[in-house]
Amino acid sequence: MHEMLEDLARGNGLRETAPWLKLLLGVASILLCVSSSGPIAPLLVAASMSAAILLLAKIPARFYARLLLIPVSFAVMGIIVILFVTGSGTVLIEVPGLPLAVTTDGANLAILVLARVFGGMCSLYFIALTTPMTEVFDLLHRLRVPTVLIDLAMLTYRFIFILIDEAGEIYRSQVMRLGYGRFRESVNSLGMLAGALFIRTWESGEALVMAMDARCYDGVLAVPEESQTVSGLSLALALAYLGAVLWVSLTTGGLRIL
Amino acid sequence: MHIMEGFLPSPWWEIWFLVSLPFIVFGVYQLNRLVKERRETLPLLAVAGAFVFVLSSLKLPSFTGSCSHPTGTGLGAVLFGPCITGVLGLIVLVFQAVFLAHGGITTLGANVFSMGIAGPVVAWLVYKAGTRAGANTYATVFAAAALADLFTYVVTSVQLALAFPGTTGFVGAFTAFAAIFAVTQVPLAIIEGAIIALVFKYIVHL
Amino acid sequence: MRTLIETENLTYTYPNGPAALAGVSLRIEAGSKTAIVGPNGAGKSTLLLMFNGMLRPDRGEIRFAGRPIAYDNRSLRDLRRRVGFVFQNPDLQIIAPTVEADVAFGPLNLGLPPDAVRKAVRDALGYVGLQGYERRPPHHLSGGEKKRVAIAGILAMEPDVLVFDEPTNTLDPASAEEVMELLDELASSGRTVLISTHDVELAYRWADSAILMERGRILARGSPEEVFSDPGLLAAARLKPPALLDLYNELAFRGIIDRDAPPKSVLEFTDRIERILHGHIRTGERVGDVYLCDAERVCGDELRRFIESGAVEHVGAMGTRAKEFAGRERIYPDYTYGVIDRCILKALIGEDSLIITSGGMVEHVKRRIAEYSAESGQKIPVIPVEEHKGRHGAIGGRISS
Amino acid sequence: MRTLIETENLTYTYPNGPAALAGVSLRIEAGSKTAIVGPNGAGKSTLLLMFNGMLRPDRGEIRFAGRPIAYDNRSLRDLRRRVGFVFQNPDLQIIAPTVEADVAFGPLNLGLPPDAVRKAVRDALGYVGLQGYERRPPHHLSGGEKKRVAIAGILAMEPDVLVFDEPTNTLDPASAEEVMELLDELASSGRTVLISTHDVELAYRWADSAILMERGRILARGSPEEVFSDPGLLAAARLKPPALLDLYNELAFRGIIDRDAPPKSVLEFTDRIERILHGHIRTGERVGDVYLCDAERVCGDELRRFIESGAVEHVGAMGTRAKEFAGRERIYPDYTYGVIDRCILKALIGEDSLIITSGGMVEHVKRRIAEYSAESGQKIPVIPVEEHKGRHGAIGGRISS
Repeated sequence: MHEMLEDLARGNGLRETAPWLKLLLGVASILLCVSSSGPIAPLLVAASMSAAILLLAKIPARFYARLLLIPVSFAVMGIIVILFVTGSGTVLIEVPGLPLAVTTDGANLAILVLARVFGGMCSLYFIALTTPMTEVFDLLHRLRVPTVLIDLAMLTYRFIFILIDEAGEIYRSQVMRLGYGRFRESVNSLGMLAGALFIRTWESGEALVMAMDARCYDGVLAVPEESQTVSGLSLALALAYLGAVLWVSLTTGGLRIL
Repeated sequence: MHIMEGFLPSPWWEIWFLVSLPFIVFGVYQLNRLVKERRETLPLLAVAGAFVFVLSSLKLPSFTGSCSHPTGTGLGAVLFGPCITGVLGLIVLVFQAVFLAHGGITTLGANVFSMGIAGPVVAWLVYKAGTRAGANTYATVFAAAALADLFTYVVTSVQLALAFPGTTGFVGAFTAFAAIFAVTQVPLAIIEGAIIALVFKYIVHL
Repeated sequence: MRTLIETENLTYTYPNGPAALAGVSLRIEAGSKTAIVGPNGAGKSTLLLMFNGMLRPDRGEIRFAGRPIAYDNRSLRDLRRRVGFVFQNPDLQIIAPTVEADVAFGPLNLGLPPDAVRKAVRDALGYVGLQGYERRPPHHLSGGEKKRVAIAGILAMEPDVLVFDEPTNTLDPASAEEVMELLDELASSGRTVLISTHDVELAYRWADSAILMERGRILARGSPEEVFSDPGLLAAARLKPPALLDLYNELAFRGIIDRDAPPKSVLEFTDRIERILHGHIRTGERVGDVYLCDAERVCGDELRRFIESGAVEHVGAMGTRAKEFAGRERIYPDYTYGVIDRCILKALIGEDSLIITSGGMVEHVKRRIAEYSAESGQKIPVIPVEEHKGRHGAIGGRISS
Repeated sequence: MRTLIETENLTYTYPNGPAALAGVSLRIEAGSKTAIVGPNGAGKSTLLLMFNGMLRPDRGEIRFAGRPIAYDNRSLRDLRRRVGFVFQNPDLQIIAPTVEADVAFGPLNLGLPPDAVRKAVRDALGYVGLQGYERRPPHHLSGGEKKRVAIAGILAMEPDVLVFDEPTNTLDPASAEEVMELLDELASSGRTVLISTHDVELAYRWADSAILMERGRILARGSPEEVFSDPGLLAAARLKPPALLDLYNELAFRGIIDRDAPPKSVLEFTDRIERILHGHIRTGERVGDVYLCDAERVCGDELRRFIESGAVEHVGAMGTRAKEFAGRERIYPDYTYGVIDRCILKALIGEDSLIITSGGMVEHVKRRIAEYSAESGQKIPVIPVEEHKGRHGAIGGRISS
């Protein structure tokens, strides 16, 4: 039912690059986007991250294009509010009959926020599409995140994939029996699905407790090991890139489009 | 209702991280203790987390939104207490961000607070109040789920209004955000309440 | 026969996976029993999911009853009502909290009025032999019972075509035989039945048409004898030949047996070997009798007395209703599958047996035994057991034939 | 043989269910291959779960290596390390997000140092033929691969006893054969292996000791030939006799074949029938050769050239390592199970074949063929294929035997 970014990350072109470098690059880009006071730096991040995703990680362009549509509905609604509540500056558009107007300040803020969202989401996609979650567990372990948190996350990870398959199968079997037809039936079908899934979850939990016991569980879960070596060149390139974005951000911070 | 990556500017995203942090730290502490006492808690919590994830990634009929967490985690709040549930919410939100591109990393603090902490607490309170008052179980469950959803959406609107007060000030901005997101979030809350009540009926039936 | 489903050059690729179907063209005849056979991952399930529009091919066309499948909501609903699909794992198909509610799911979604829904549920549960299970939670049923609930849920929508994905997987032999017998009954009532399986033995015995698949392609199609006789083909599909066919092939390689039509059953095989050795089928001093009764026309008590009197040495029950009848009347059959063959085998060694069955299958038994008698030259008497009201001990009054 | 596990009058009832075990007493010998056979719901899994203390009997006693099982935490951990349990559904046994982390689960919890854990993981994955799978997440594996991960996870703890609940359920024939072959390798390395199954065919071929269960009781135990030869017993357990045994029984009823030891394989059966017809095993003009090579001692390129030259008509690969070798070297074996028998069958009709295997199984092949030659009076030449460094085209230099 859902395409998981995780599945694409398994076969991406940057799979062998050390996860911490990819995370450093992604998270630092996000931070640069959110802290930039002008829209140029976030747009630069969006462009370079998209290029890395398409050219280096070799993610299919059509799939990536569809991903970019996911945040649109939230972004549009949020931006509309920002446009209308920010009232200072020259009036650009007025809504006839209502006390609503778009001003230059509002438009500039909206453009800035859109650019940040765009840059931030592209950076998030970069992380999601190049770094499988299993590699992140190892990094969290090295960063001394509490073990119990990592253990819980790893077990949850494993069962997400089991339950999502089961949910998909139940959904399919309902559709074949003409569930989800009209609105009322849809709610009813979904309620049944969630109920059945809850029972399956409960049983899975009991089976998991048993499986762990049978394998002598004594409170330890192994963390997948990952190679963490990075060539000096790639580290230097990453830092140079981040430095360049920072420079752009600082020099174009005061720039306003309108 | 997930706030997406890049939407919250400084210092607001940092502030929401700081607000959520004590709950999460205390949750991890509680979790640690609980797991040491009863080892089987960990696998049970894990499948509960997976359930919340899967439930929240199902598309609801007729609307482009998705089932949010407060109700799923509300159930967790009844079983494990609100702080541990916050930890579960954190994990699920991280997975949602990187698997499904719902939410983000800098907005994680704000999302954890609205969906992992505030919503579940309301669900928990309504459920407790309802059972104590001897109200109809399904009605109570419906109310708990729907109100938790609504409260999450109210908290999110507050978060957005604080970040973008504009020239109208907080109250005006809050009204604007709350009004525009009401289009999707209010029906969603009602449908979700109904579904969770159905699930409850289903489970009781067995 | 009329072609019901036809596909032309179907291809399909799952998102970021290898090709699941790589050009599949086939025809399914109305009223046929077709088995799609191949190892896991051959593309069987993907193909089946296209027959009711759950998956849409990347390229190629599917025609149902001569018309290309349309993918608008209305057409899909109509198609799905006509092509019922039974999943491999009944746990993920039965979702309602009671058996009754689950079977009613389809009819309710069809928008039938309450009375019609109740009737559909009652009929479907009766068909699969699960009356009295209405209020039970599916959770506590055995694997075989769950499977039958899943089948009832589909039957309640009265489809023309029934598609079964791995119908016997994880079932134990007795439950598997029951399910296969149910499939036989469904087919004999005129429905088109399609299964996917990796069990060549099962496909060989059951199907009248076989399609061998591997890596998203069709390797062979035709009668099961044709398709499964080629060991090279089966090896290419990473499948195992049925044990009897395997033995037959080796005997043929050694020149012991003629390579013509491979025997399908233990009965045929025994006869073939006996013919090689003695030129004909020998029997003991006498040929045993086969008593035959219709479960719907006989009184359980008298039948039980008849059996307890020792008049027959073996009892077989054929079909869901006959088995249900036997269970109710505390008659314990020795054979619950391959019943006719078993009883012929026993007759040939001079032992008597009783077949309990029902409806149209009574005639089927008579026909089958008559055919065998004609072919083998050994006349096996079939004695109908009927209730003669008013006369005592009427059952089993020996009628020479 | 030494008794390793012994139970005395075990009873067990699940909360609000009928009795799952109703007095089970049995003995499992060290180093044996035991199959517990029965329909679903017979109590097989319940019984197995008692062997490693996952369930505690209501009444009765279980002794492991002569000592009654203790149920304190420490003893249970020790028992579970020694008695490895492979669940029916690998999805519910695999815990961790990657193959490597999952296999490491047992050793880590046993408190082994990191290097020992790494070695245990490497060895176990090597054993089941899954090197290179370390970083994969379990949800991207096929059913057969998941099963092997589950087995590796248990092997990494180096148990003395391996318990498999329905090891081949839901697997397709090729994967099922691979798993059964793995079980054979485990048993031949001295471990005690126990399986539960409803597949009589499988138990008949694989086990050296069979226990027939139904309704929480033991119906029979002994050698598979003894236990499965009684059709009445199998019918009572609602199971199907293996096809070959069924045919054998019918031939015996008709007096065509002597009722002594039933044949276990197609090879034995073919020979039996040929003896009845001709008094001895005939062959064509010549007996075919069986070439035999050790995958660990031969160069893949040369072997591939040897096969491509057409020197042999059939290639078989035996064992996980040999199959892995074949896959790596792009050699496509015709036979991947029952390899020795297949090659003998081919030799008898004058065709040459090559067996690729490894380690101790090389000797096993030689022994088996020598035994067959002695019994049947047909000498089948076994020609070792070895690499002669420096000489070109050395493989396949025909050595008369």
